Amino acid sequence: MSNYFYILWIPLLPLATFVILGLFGRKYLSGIAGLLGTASLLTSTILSFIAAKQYFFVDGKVNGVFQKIVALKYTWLEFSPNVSIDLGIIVDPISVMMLVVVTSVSLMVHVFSLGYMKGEERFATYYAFLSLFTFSMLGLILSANIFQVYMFWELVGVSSFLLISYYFNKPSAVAASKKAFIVTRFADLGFLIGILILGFYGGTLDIGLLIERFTAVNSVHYISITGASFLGASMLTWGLTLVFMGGAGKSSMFPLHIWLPDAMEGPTPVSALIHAATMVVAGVYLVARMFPIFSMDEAALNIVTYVGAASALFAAVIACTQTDIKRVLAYSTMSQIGYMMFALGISKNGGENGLGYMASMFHLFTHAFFKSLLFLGAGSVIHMVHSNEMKDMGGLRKLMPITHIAFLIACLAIAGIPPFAGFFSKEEILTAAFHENKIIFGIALFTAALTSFYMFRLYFNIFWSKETSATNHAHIAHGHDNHDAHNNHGEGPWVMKLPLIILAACAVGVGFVPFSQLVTSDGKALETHIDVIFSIAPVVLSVLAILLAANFYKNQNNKSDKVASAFGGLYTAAYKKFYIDEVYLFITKKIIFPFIGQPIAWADKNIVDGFMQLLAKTTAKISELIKGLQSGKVQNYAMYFFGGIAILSILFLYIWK
Amino acid sequence: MQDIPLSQILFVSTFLFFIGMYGLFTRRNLITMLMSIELMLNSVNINFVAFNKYLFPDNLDGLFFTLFIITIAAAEAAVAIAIIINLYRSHNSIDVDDATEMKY
Amino acid sequence: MTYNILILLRQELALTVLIFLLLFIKLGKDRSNENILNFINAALLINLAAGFCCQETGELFNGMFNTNTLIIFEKNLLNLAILIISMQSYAWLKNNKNVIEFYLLILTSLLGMFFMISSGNLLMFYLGLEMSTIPLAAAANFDLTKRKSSEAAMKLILSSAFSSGILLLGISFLYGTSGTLTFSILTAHINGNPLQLFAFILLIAGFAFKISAVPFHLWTADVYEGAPVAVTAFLSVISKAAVLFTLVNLLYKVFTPIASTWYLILVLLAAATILIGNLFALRQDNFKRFLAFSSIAQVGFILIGISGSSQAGAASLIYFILIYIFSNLAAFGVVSVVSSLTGKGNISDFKGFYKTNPMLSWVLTIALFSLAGVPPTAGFFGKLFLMMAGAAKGNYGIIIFAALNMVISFYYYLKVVKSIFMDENASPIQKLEVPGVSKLAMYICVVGVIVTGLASVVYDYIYSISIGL
Amino acid sequence: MNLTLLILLPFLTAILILLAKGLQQIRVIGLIGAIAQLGLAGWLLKSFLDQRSAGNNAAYLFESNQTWFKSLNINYHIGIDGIALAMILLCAVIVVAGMLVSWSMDKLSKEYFFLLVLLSMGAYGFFISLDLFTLFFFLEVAVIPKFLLIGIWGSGDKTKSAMKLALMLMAGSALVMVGLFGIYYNTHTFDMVQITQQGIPVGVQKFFFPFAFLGFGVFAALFPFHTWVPDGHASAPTAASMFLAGISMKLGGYGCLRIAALMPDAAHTYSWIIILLATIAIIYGAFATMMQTDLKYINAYSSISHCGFVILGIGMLNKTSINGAVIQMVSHGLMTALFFAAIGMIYSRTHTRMVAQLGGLLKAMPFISTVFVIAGLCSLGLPGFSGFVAEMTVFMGSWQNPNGAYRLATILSGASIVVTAVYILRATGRAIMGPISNEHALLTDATWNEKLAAVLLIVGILIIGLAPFLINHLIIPSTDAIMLQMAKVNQLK
Repeated sequence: MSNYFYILWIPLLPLATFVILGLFGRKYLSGIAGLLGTASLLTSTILSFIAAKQYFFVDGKVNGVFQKIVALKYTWLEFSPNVSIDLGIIVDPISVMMLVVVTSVSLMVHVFSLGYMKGEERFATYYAFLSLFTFSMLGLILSANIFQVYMFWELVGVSSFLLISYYFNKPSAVAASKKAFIVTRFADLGFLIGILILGFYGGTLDIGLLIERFTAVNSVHYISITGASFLGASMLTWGLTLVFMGGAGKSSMFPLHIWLPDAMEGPTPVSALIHAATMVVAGVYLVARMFPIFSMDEAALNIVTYVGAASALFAAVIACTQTDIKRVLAYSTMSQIGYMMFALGISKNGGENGLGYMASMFHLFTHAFFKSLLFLGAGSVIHMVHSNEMKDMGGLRKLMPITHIAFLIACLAIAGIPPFAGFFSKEEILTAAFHENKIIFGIALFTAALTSFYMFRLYFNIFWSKETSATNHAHIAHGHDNHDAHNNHGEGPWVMKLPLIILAACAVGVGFVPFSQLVTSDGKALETHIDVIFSIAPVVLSVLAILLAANFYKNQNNKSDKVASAFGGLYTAAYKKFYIDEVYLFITKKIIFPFIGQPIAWADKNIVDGFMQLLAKTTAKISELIKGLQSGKVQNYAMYFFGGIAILSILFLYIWK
Repeated sequence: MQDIPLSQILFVSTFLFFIGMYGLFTRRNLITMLMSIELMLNSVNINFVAFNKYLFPDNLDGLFFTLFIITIAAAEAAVAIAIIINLYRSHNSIDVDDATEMKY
Repeated sequence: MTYNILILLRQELALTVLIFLLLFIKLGKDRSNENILNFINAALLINLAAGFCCQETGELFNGMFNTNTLIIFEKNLLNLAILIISMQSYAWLKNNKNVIEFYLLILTSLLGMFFMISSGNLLMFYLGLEMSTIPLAAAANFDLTKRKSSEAAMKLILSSAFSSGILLLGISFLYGTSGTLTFSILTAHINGNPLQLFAFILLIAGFAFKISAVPFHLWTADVYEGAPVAVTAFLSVISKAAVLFTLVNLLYKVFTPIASTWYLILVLLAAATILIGNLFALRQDNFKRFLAFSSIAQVGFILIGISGSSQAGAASLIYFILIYIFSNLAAFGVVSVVSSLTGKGNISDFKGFYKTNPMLSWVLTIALFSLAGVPPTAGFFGKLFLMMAGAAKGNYGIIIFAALNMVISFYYYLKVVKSIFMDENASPIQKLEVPGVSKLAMYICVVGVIVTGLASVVYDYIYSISIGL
Repeated sequence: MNLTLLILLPFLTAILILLAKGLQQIRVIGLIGAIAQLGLAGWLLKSFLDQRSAGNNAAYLFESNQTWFKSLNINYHIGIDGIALAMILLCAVIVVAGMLVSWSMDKLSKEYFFLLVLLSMGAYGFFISLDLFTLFFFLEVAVIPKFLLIGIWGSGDKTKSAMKLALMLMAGSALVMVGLFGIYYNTHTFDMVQITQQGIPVGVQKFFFPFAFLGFGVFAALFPFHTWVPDGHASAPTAASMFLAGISMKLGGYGCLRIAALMPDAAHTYSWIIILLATIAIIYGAFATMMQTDLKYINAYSSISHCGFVILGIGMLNKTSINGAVIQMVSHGLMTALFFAAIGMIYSRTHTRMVAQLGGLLKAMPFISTVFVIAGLCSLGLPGFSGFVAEMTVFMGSWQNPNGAYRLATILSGASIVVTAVYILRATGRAIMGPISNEHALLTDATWNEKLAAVLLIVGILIIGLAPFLINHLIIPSTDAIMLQMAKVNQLK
């Protein structure tokens, strides 16, 4: 078992970049900030590829099983002798896989941003935040301790907050960032309590130990946690569900998804990195990390499954109706993550039944590439058009050929058309679903069809539809960001094209990675084969969906509107995102603020403080009342004198003899 | 002489005392109030003398005390009257109710 | 025998000599006030110093008069107080043509107090009491032209005459029930029969009147307000202190058999006194009146301390009096300077005082903090030890009550500080030229206020010489 | 190492300030004094750790015990354990920062700095004293400077706030006094060490614990005695608010801890009440904060909520939670001081603290805004900052108590971190981000002294946040000792 200590540098390099840029970037390094960040990240990427090679192909496997290797463990904060936050590095298939994904996507985004964010006033800050995010994400995936996960979880959240609110003078961006942070924070509360529960019964916070203890059916910990129950559900279920709540929040699962579409206010590369490829899959990753424990508890798994499936469908439906291209992509992300979730949910731990797990991870892997590709493509489109709205676009295929091709590939990939990446992973998921749960399978199939429909709706709307030329894009341009200086820059500089090309290549290629050999629930290789007969149905479905989309949107016509009006209420509901936002707004603005906040504030001013004031006032009043004693008449004084004597005498001569 | 019991003398003195007190409480004229106080003091004198004569005839503490009370009462009266005169200068009245500027 | 008299009576004799000197000076050709005042202050200083010189103790006139270390110390305290007062009233007396009469009056009264303190016999006690009271009434009327002054004097003389009447009735009944006036013998005859209890209550009432405990306090405010500041200071510090010393003496030495009774009485009086004193002090604007009520509240705390009826009780009382002399006189000093130079005597006049007179403001503030019992001033220790002594009895009801009342008292003390430092005022009191002597007196007070508390040796000494029940 | 230096140095500084002439001299002396104090504290830390590593495991180090009032058995007994040391360091840091931010205080500057130093002196004395009498003495020493600082240099309805603060704190110390008398007359000593050795009869504990604890609770802004906090902090000048929230509220927490350690049985009996009040304070404070519109009020109310965690940790009475309480005291001290410093800087430039009237300050004053954001993030418990460490420790500790009600309390308090996020982000989003108004666009950024102050505090926050094992290493032995005492006294009954 060789030494993986150098993995430590993979997160540390971005951290260093963040510190340097954060302290001095603004003043001194604003010129070279981008290069600096990119360079450091390039190094991390190379390192992580080395790590991947070493782990998967050199010494990760010991007699046919990929080992969990704890490369580093340092007690950071000790709560009590055996319960402590340990900063550690765990090396196992999924973490290594994630390493590769995160670093490479992040690298692409760094490169892309060199062009996209060029000339921004807070260029250095931007790269500082990017590095911060990359660091936190890497820390998150390398965590060996559940509390460490939580820490980096929060850091990821805050860096996403900072990046979304990058255009801080845009109120909508600020609002979006607030929403994102608060919603995820709310979910994290669940996560925290889940951790507390698991940690209490498990007597440790180390994930490895937790798994060990909770998977051993006759261990004291397992018995105690399953024995204890609350509202009918065992503490294990509670703990896992709450942990999953955290995951759902980050992965924008229904009903905690509302922040994701708004988060698109951030710069597009950021959306590509955070809200498509990496952070949003953290939830999936978390469930996968804890999967052995999840697999011990049917109830929790079911929750995962149904939440995942629901989100997948729900998001797909909405995505069909949105007109802001980034929002469409956001919803598609949500839907794809839903895929991964329920894939995990239906999976079992180990062996053939672990197919779902493997498939989910596989989809996560492929999705990262084509989804970031989609976002970056959208990015360069927006960069050109200065608008997120479909209506401002159309016929761009001539103006930006490379983007066009890349986007097309990505669409095909997500639609699951062979031989593109999405096809393979999706097939695995569908197969797993088919074996485990027919209802889910149905939903999955339908969602797949919807996916290809809305993706190509997007594609045709951008690149085909009405024929327009670059010039009048310049007119419609309303400042998406401070780029109005230079309008007709075509597809932008090569730094923006290069990532598209590379990612497109990945979107084609990564499907052929022998994933099932490498990443499985139990580390053993899993023999899978693409069953052609089985895969006909979904492919045909998506092809049909694509044709439908082409029919609707390839040229300008009003068929789509007809259909929309045919659906009527459903359409508007979907267009309005099923009014979830409104519900949240109602709860916060109409319930929490007026019925909890204001009463408390009022009570504090008038009751609690009022009581103190009352004491003071009463004292003053009493002293006003009794001032008559001091009448100024010496005779009254004498009488009071006598009265005093009388009282004392009565008391001591008659009462207390 | 011996057949007057102590209790009756004490009764007289107490009665005197309360007459004095009553006078002090009710009369508005400062001089009269001063006189009422003298009454009280005198009742005390009677007490002392009576106690001394009836209960402890073998030493004369009571009598002496009486003498001192009388002298001091005189001194007190002197000062008091001086003050009252001065009050009259400033207030043009020796009615106690006119001298109630300071109150509350 | 004569030698003995000279030694044991030395403090009284010193005063007497001084009084006669003053008389002669008065008869002789008139000198400038400055010289007279300087002479008097010097004399008082010597008198104070002499007080400490030798510690002979013993008794005279077969027990009518007796001194011991404690009593000597108490008398020295009073000497100190009168020195400070006379120094502070310099500004006031400088242009007063009857300066010598003033000193004759207050020194006589002080002499009476000395006799009262060391009295071993009810007669002597009564004589001392009256000797100290009657001149004060005259002194209260010292501003002959002021209406308030004469009204104050009238109230003082009448009500004190009344109270001494009551007191005498009590004494007569004590005599009637015990047949003796000598303390040492009296103790044996105290057997708590109703008449005696009644007599005792009358006696206590007489004392309560002098120390102005509720409900026998009503004269205090008016007299304090009307009388000249110096006299007010004298009343509020010296006469109170003297009577308290005597009271403790009586309670702890003579009325031991009915200790349980007088404990209750004291607690009741204390509670009433603190409460009423505070409630009235809240509303006052006239500074002297304010100080009057605050001093009433202080007496309540003192009574709590006495009720502890332990050595610590007596010690804490004397310790507190010492501190009280410093802090209260510092306050009165500032007031007297201000009122004699500007004629202003209301708290509201002190708004923005800090802008013009920082030094006086700090003196006043420190004094008030000490009265309020805020560390590091000595008042903190004084009050705390009084309460501790009271708490020794295990009756925490009164302690809690007093503690809560302390908060009220903080309010009104801080209110003054507030008006000095924080309130804006278009026309504050102008910059004052404080005479050096008064300044010196104030500094003495401030130093005393700071040192007396932190230097534990003071308290330990007092403790060592004081006696418990 | 004579701890009395900790009192003498401020005393000396105060004297020098009184002698100094002109703002320049005064503030320089003040700053030098503060820095010297910080150095002293640092040296103290070093020698403390040396002693410990040398194997000196006495509960209190650097003890010295002089008789003060012999006849009353009152002693000047001083000594520190890890907790006290942590508090002392906190004070030292905050004092330096406070001196720096009040660099340009030109109104009655002599008195101002004098009072600041006096206040810090009281705090140091409080933390080093092992004798309840001296403890109480210094507790009250620290009150009056607050009154004057707020009343004279404050803003808004200053006199009223000052009066309210002084009175409530005095009421608190009055309660403490009663409690102390109770202890004294049942153990015949004020010496905490002796008291812990001989223990206090249970009945006595039951009767006097509430007085002492609630008394200190008033200082620690325990619900419902917290009403002095908002007005006081809001009216106080910047440095004073820093001292107030950073130091003097800690006096309360520390006192509560000591009292709980002295009367363990009563503490166990009443712990549910303590926890109830603490939980209310946390939730209630958080929601009240959400409704505030004035930056200083926001921070003041959030202080109520955060100090609730201190009391909660103490009330849970187990090692971890008490650790958490201590860390929370230090963390909150630094964080809230930083917050007030930032607010003060903003206020001194914009002359308004109303969130609604601010906006987009990040553009005009990036440094100050960054400081503000950092303080905010720390206050909402972001990992890497001290707040996270403290709150998580408290949670872990309180969760160890399997009692359902306590669990509920923990969860509710946990919920407050969401609310915290809400109000912090609202304030930040409105004041720091968003479009900037024209008259604010031209304002200048922080000056050197303000920067220095902010950096100092931030460094403190980061040290705890990034390397919590350091402060744990400092305080855990002491908390162990405390738990041991409590256990021992329990057996003793």
